[in-house]
Amino acid sequence: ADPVTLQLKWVTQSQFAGYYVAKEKGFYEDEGLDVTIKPGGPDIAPEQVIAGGGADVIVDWMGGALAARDKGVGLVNIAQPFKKAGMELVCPKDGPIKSEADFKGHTLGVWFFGNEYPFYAWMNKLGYSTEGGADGVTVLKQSFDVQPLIQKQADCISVMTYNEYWQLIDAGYKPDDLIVFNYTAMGNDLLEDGLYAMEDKLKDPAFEDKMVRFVRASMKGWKYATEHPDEAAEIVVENGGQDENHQKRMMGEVAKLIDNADGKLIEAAYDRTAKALLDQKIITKEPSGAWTSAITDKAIK
Amino acid sequence: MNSVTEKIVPVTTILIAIVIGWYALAMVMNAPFQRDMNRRGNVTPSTVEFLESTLAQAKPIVPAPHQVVQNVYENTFLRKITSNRSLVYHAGVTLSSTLLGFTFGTILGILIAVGIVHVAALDRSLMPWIIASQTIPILAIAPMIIVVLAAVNITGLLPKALISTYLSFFPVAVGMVKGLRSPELMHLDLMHTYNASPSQVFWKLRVPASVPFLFASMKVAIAASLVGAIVGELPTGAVAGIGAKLLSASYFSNTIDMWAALVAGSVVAMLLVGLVGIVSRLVERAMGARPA
Amino acid sequence: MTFAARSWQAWIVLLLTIVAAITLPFTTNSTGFNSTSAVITLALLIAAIIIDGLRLGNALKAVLLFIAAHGAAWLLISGIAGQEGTAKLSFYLAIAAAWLIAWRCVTLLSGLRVKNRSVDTALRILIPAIFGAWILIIWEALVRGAGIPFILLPPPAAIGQRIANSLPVLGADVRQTIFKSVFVGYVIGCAAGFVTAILADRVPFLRKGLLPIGNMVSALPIIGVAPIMVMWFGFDWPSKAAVVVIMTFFPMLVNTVAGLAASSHMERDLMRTYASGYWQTLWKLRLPAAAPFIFNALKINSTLALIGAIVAEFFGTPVVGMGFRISTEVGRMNIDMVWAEIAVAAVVGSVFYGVIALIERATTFWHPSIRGG
Amino acid sequence: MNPTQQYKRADGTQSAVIAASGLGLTFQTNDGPVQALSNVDLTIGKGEFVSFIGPSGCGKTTFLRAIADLEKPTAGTLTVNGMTPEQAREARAYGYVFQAAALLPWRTIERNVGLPLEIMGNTKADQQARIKRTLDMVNLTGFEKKYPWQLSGGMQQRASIARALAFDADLLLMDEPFGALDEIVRDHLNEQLLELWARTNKTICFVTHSIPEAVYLSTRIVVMSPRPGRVTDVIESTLPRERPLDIRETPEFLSIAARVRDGLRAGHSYDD
Amino acid sequence: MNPTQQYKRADGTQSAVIAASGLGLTFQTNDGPVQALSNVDLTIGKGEFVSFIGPSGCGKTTFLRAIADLEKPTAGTLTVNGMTPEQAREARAYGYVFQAAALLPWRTIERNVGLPLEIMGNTKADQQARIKRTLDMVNLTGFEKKYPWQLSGGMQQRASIARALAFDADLLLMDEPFGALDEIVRDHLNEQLLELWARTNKTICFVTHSIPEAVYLSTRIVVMSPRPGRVTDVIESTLPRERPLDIRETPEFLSIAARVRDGLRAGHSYDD
Ligand SMILES: Nc1ncnc2c1ncn2[C@@H]1O[C@H](COP(=O)(O)OP(=O)(O)OP(=O)(O)O)[C@@H](O)[C@H]1O
Ligand SMILES: Nc1ncnc2c1ncn2[C@@H]1O[C@H](COP(=O)(O)OP(=O)(O)OP(=O)(O)O)[C@@H](O)[C@H]1O
Ligand SMILES: Cc1ncc(C[n+]2csc(CCO)c2C)c(N)n1
Ligand SMILES: [Mg+2]
Ligand SMILES: [Mg+2]
Repeated sequence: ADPVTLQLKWVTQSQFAGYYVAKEKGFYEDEGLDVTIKPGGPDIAPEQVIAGGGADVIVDWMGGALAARDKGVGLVNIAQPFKKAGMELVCPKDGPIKSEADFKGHTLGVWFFGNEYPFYAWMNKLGYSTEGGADGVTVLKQSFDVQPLIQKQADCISVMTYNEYWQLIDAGYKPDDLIVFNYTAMGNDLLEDGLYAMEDKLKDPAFEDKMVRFVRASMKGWKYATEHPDEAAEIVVENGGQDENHQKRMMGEVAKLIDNADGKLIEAAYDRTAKALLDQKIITKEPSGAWTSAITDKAIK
Repeated sequence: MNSVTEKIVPVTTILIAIVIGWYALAMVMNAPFQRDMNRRGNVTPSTVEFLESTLAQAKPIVPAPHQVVQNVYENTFLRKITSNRSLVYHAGVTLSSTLLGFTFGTILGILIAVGIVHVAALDRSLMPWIIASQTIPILAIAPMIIVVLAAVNITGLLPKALISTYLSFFPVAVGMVKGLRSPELMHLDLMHTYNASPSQVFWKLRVPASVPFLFASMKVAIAASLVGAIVGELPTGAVAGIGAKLLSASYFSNTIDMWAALVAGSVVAMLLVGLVGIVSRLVERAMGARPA
Repeated sequence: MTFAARSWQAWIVLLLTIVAAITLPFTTNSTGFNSTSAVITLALLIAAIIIDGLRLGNALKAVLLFIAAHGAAWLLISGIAGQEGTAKLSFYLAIAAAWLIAWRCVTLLSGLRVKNRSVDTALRILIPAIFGAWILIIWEALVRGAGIPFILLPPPAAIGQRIANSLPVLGADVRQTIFKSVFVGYVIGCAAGFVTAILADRVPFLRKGLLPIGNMVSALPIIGVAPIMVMWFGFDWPSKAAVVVIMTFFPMLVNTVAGLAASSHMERDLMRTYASGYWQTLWKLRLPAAAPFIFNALKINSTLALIGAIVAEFFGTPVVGMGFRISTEVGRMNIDMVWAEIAVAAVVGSVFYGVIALIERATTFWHPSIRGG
Repeated sequence: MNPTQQYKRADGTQSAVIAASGLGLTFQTNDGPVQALSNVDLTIGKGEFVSFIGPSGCGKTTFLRAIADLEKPTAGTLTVNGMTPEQAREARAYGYVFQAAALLPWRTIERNVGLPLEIMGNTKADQQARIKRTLDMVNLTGFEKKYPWQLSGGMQQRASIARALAFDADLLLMDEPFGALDEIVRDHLNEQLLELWARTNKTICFVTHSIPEAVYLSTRIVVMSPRPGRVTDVIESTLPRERPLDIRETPEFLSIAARVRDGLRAGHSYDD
Repeated sequence: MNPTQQYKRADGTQSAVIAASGLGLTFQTNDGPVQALSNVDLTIGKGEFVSFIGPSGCGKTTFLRAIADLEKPTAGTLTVNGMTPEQAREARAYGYVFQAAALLPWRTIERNVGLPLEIMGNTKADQQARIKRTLDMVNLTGFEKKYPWQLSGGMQQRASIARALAFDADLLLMDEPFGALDEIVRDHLNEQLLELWARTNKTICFVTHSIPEAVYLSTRIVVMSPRPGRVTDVIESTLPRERPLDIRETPEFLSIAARVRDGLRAGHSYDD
C-alpha cells in the first residue's frame, strides 16, 4: 500500500472525524493507501511540518496556507471538506455588547496562531482599530478554553460552533444567554479546514494519483461520519479524543459544516479569503495557483 | 527515629495550614461563578449550601483539595495502567522521556565540563554561550525542534528527550566544571610530584573529587529534565504524558484534571529527586564520606 | 615540541582544502575554477601554513588566521546567497577548513598572556565572540547551502535583518514582557523568598516545616501553573508576573536558607561572645556570609524569570509581548520574527545575568571564588 | 590531689574570677557520649595568667568554651566573676581569641577590630580611638584599610587578638592564639602579652601546645589529660613576674618545663 | 659569605644531591613582582639532613617546591641528582611531604599510601608489601581500612609521611610535616624520623619553624630571611649522629639553638 502521512491542525477530535473514520473503516485500505494520522496541537504549525517533509498532506485553514505560500512554501488546496466556517464570536446577553456597534472600547477574545485573520478582516470591514482605546477594540489573545468569558476578562470570545460553544453551555449558559456573531452568517467567513499538499510534489503523476485516492477515501469517510455521527465520535474517542459526549455533539455540529461531502472548493469563498488576507497585508501579493480542482474532479468521478 | 518525628510534626502542621488556606481560597475564587450560575438558574441557596456548592463545581477555578485527591485516586488506582485516562500511564510516558533526556543531558554536561577544564580555548569561549543558551525560551523552540526532527523522521521519545537534554545539561556542565576544578592545589601538586599523567590525574583525583558536585547538579538536572519532558509533550499533539494531560485538560477547562496532572508531576518529581538523593548517599558512603 | 604535535588543525585544514580544491566547484551551477574560489582556497592554504609553518608571534599569527578564516567564510557565504540549496561537498569542506582555522586562532588567543588590563578585557570578550560568530556562520552556511526552507529555519542574516526592521515591535514586546512581567515578578518573587527565608530562620518551627516542602516544590514542573495563573490573575501582565513570582520564590528561599547557615560555627560563637542579638548577628555576620548564595539564586532566577514570563504568555495575553509574538508569528509563518524574539530574549537574558554577575563581583569581592579570579 | 583546695594565694584577698567545682561536660554523639570534661575543680583569681596544656582532645578548648558560655556543662558548677557563665557573657565579661583568626572577610582590619565595639554600641569616636590603640598594640598600624586575606596568617592572628582587646574586658580567654606563628613572632607576641598583662592586671586563660610558651607566660600551668578530659596536674610557677626572654635558658625555667613535660607524658598515649 | 664555597665535607667523596647556584625565583603578582628567592647558593650532599628555618614568607616552601619542579626558577641553576628538577621529577627522585596531610578523603589509608605506587605502576603484590611495611614504620598498622577523617590530625600526618616513604625515593622533601602536632607526638615522630634516616641513608630537606626541632634533627641548618628570600646563615651541627631526646638539654644543643635564634632574629622584621 502507498504510505500517506496526514498532519492535522489540532488535537484529535470530531473536527477530523472523517479521516479517522476512513482509516478505521478501511476506506484508505480499499484505495491502496496506508495512512498515518498525526494529531496537531497548539504549537504545531502544519505548514512547517509539510515544508519539512514530515507530512504528505495537511489539514489547514486557508489563511495559514496562503500565508505560508506567500513565504515560499508551495501549498496547494486540493480539497475543501468544510464548506462553511465554524467560527463565531459570542457575548453574554447581560454584558455590554448587543450588536456590532457596541464593540468600541471593549475587549474581544481571539485565537491567534493563524486563526485571527477572519476576526481582523471583520474589524477591518467595520472600520474599528484593533489597538484598543475608546474608539477601537482591545484584542485579547484567548487561551484554549472559555474561561475569559466566565471570568469576565473579555466581553466577547471566539468559539467554534462545534467545540467551545458547547463548553459555554456546559458551564451553565443557556443559548438565550448568549449573543452570537457567526462569521458564515455575516458573510465574513474565511475558509477553514481544507486539505493541502505541496505544489512540486503534485507535479508527479504518481503522487497526484495518490492524493486523488486519498481525497476520495477521506470524503467517503466524511460522508460516513455525517451519516453515523455517534459511531464516528466513538472512533474519534478510541483514537485519543476526549470526552465521548462532547465528541458526539461536536460531530453533529461538524456535519453541518461539511454540507454534501464532495470536497469541492467554492471559488467565491476562496476569492473572499484571498482578498481579506491581501487587505490586511498578511500576504503581499495576489496568490495564484493556490488551489486546484483537479484532484476533487478526479476523486468524484 | 527521634529526628523523624521532629520533622513530621512541623511539616504536617504546615501542610494542614496549606490545605485550610486552599479550601478558603477555593470558596472565595469559585463564589462569583457560583453566584452567576445561581442567578441564571434562579436559585437562592443558604450560605452553607452555597459554600458547599463552591466546592463541588465540575470546572472550578480553584478545585477543592478533596476533588483533586479524588481525581488522582481514581485515575491512579481505579484505571488500567494502559488506559488513556490512567495517570500512571501518563506519568510513565513522561518518566521515560525524562530519564532518557536526563541520561543524555548528564553525559553531555560532563563532556562539556571535561572539555572546558582541559581545553583552554573552550574554557574561554564556551561559558557565555552556555549561559545564553539557557535564556532562550525553550517552549518557543520546542515545537520547531519537534517539527524539524519529525522532518528527518525522528519522532516519539527522542525529540522530547532532546528537549530534556537541553534543559538538563546546563546544571551538570556548570556543576562539573566546578567539581573537576575542586581538587586543592596541594593535591594537584602531589600528583605532579609523582609525575602522574593527565589521565591519571583525571581519574584518580578530578573525578572522585567531583562526585559530590555531580550529584548535587544531577538533582537539579533531573528536575529540569522533567520540565523539559513536559514542555516537549505539549507540541506533540497532546497524545500522552503529563504535559499532554495538562494541556488537553486545559483546552476543556478541566481544572480538576489539570491539578491532578500537576500532582502527578509533583509526585514524579519527588520520586526522581529522592532517587538521585538515595543513589548519591550510597555512592558517597561507598567512597568513605563521613556520615552527616 | 614537534611540528605535528603543536596543532592538529593545520593538517586537517590542509587535507580539507586540498579535497575541496579537487571537488570544486562550490555550487552546482557555477563552473569549476574561478577567481573567487581561487582566492578562497589560497587563503585557506596560506592559513594552514601560517598555523605551524612560520615563526611568527602568536598575536600576529592570530590576526592573520582571523582574517583568513573570516574572509574565506564571508566569500563562501556571499557566493551562495541567492542560489540556496546548490552547495556541493567542496563548499562544506571549505567552511569546515575555515572553522578549524578560526579554532586555531581562538586557541592562540586563549594562550596569550597580556599585562595591559584593557587588552585583556578585549580578549575576554573577543574569544567568546569569535566562538559565537562561528555558530552563526555555520548555521548560515548550512541553511543556505542545503537550501533549508525558510519557514523551518531562517538564516541568521535574515533574522538580523528582521530585528533591524522590527525594532518598534520588539521594543513594545520587551516593554510588556521584560519591564512589566519579568521585572515585577522577579522583584516580588525574590523579595518574598528572601523574607520567608528570614522568617523561617527566626522561627525554627517554620523552618522545619517549610523547608522540606520548599525543597519539594522547587523541583516541581512549575510551568504547569501558567494556565492556572492566567485563570486567576487575568490575561494581562499580572498573571505572567505571578508565574515569575512562583518560579523565583523557591530558589531564593532555598538558597537564602542555605546561605544563612554558611557562616562558620566559630564566627557565630564569636558573635555570641559579644552577646550580640539576633538581628545584629544577622546583619553583621550571617547576611554578608549568605551573600554568595543569595547571588546564586538571583542569577538562577534571572533566566528562570524570563522563561516563565514568556511561557505564561502562551496561555492568553493582550496582543503584545515576546511570548505572544513568538506563538503568533509561528502561525503566520514569520519564522524570522520568531527567531528575532528568541535572539532578543537571549540577549536580554544574558545581559540581565551579566549585570547581576557584575554586582556580585562588586559586593562579594571578598569571597575566594571571586578573589581567585 | 585537689587543685582547688591546694590553691591558696599568699595575700588571701583574691576574689575568684573563675570557679569550677566538680565540673563535667559530656557530648552526645552518634557513637555514644564523649566525656570531654570530668570532675574539674579549679579556681582562678583576679590577675592570674593560667595556661592549659595537654594532648589533643583533652578538653582544653571545651573548658574555655564552657567559661565563655559556648558550651553548657552537664555536671558540677561553674561561675565567672561570681555569675553564671551566661550572665557573664551578657555582661561582656571576657574577650575570646579563637585558635583560627576568624576575621570576617568582607570587613577591613579596622572594621573587624571595631566589630565588638559596634555591637556593644560604643560611640564612633570612641571606636576610632580604641581601634587605633589596639592595632598599635599588636603592631598593625598602617594595615587598617586592608582586608584579612591581604594579610599573612600571623598578621591576621594579631588582628584577632586586637579585636579581643578592643573592648577591654578584664578576662581574656585565648585558645592557642599563637599556634600558627613562627617562633620569632611568637616570642615577640609572648613578650607583648606579658607586658599587657602586667600593665592591666587582666586575668588570662591561655591554651597552648608549647611547653616553653606555657612556662614562660604563666603564673600557673594546668596539665590536662584525655579520655575523660580531666586536670591531672597544676603547677605553680616560681618564676618572677618580670620575665626577660632569656629566662628560658635558666635552670629554674628548665626544671619547671621538665615537670610539665613529665606531667604531660604521663597522660599521653602515642596513637593520637 | 657564600654557603656553597664554605661547605666542604670531611671525606670529600660526597656527590651533590642538590646543587643550587645563584638561584632566584620571582613571582609575578597583581601588586608587582615578589622576589621569593634571591641568589641562593647551596649544595646538599647524599645522606645529609638539612633543616630550613626562617620567618614566614622567607621562601622555604618556595625553595623546596623549586627542587620538586613545582615552581620554575627565574635565575641561576638548580640540579637534583645532577639532573634538571624536571628530569628528576620524571625519574621520581624524591618524596614530598606537604605541610597539611593532603590525603584523598575518598581513599582508605592504605589506598592513600598506595596512590604513588599505583601511579608508578608497581605490581599489586609489591604495592601490598610496601604499604604494609611503611604503615608499620609510622605505627599505623591496624588503620589500613580507615578513612582519613576517622584518624586524628597526627595520625593523618603520619599517613602522609608513609605515602612519601612508600616508593622509597632517596630524597625526602618535608615542608613543616609536624607543624600541626602537639609536642609529645612531635618528639616521638622526630625520634622515628631520625631513626629512619640513620637506617636508610636518605637525604632529607626539612622545613620547620621550631628551633629545637631543627637543631635536634639536622646535620646542617639553613637560616633564611625574607624580602627578598635569601640564605643568611648555614650552621653545621656538631652534635653526634646518635641523638637521644634528652640531648636537647645539653649545653652544646642549647648553644647551637642560641646561634640559630640569633641568626633568625637578625633577619627578622616584626610586622609579619
Ligand atoms: N561539639 C562536639 N561534639 C562532640 N564531641 C566534641 C565536640 N567538641 C569536642 N568534642 C570532643 O571533646 C573532646 C575534647 O575536645 P577539645 O576540643 O576540648 O580538645 P582540646 O583539648 O582543645 O584538643 P586540641 O588540642 O586538639 O584542640 C574531644 O574528644 C572531642 O572530640
Ligand atoms: N604562587 C605565588 N604567587 C605569588 N607569590 C607567592 C607565591 N607563592 C609564594 N609567594 C610569595 O613568595 C614569598 C615566599 O613564600 P614561601 O611560601 O616560600 O614562604 P615560606 O618561607 O614557606 O613561609 P611560611 O613559613 O609562612 O610557610 C612570600 O612573600 C609569598 O607571599
Ligand atoms: C494556539 C491556538 N489557539 C486557538 C486555536 C483555535 N482553534 C482552531 S481550530 C480549534 C479546534 C476547534 O475547537 C481551535 C481551538 C488554535 N488553532 N491554536
Ligand atoms: Mg582545642
Ligand atoms: Mg611555607
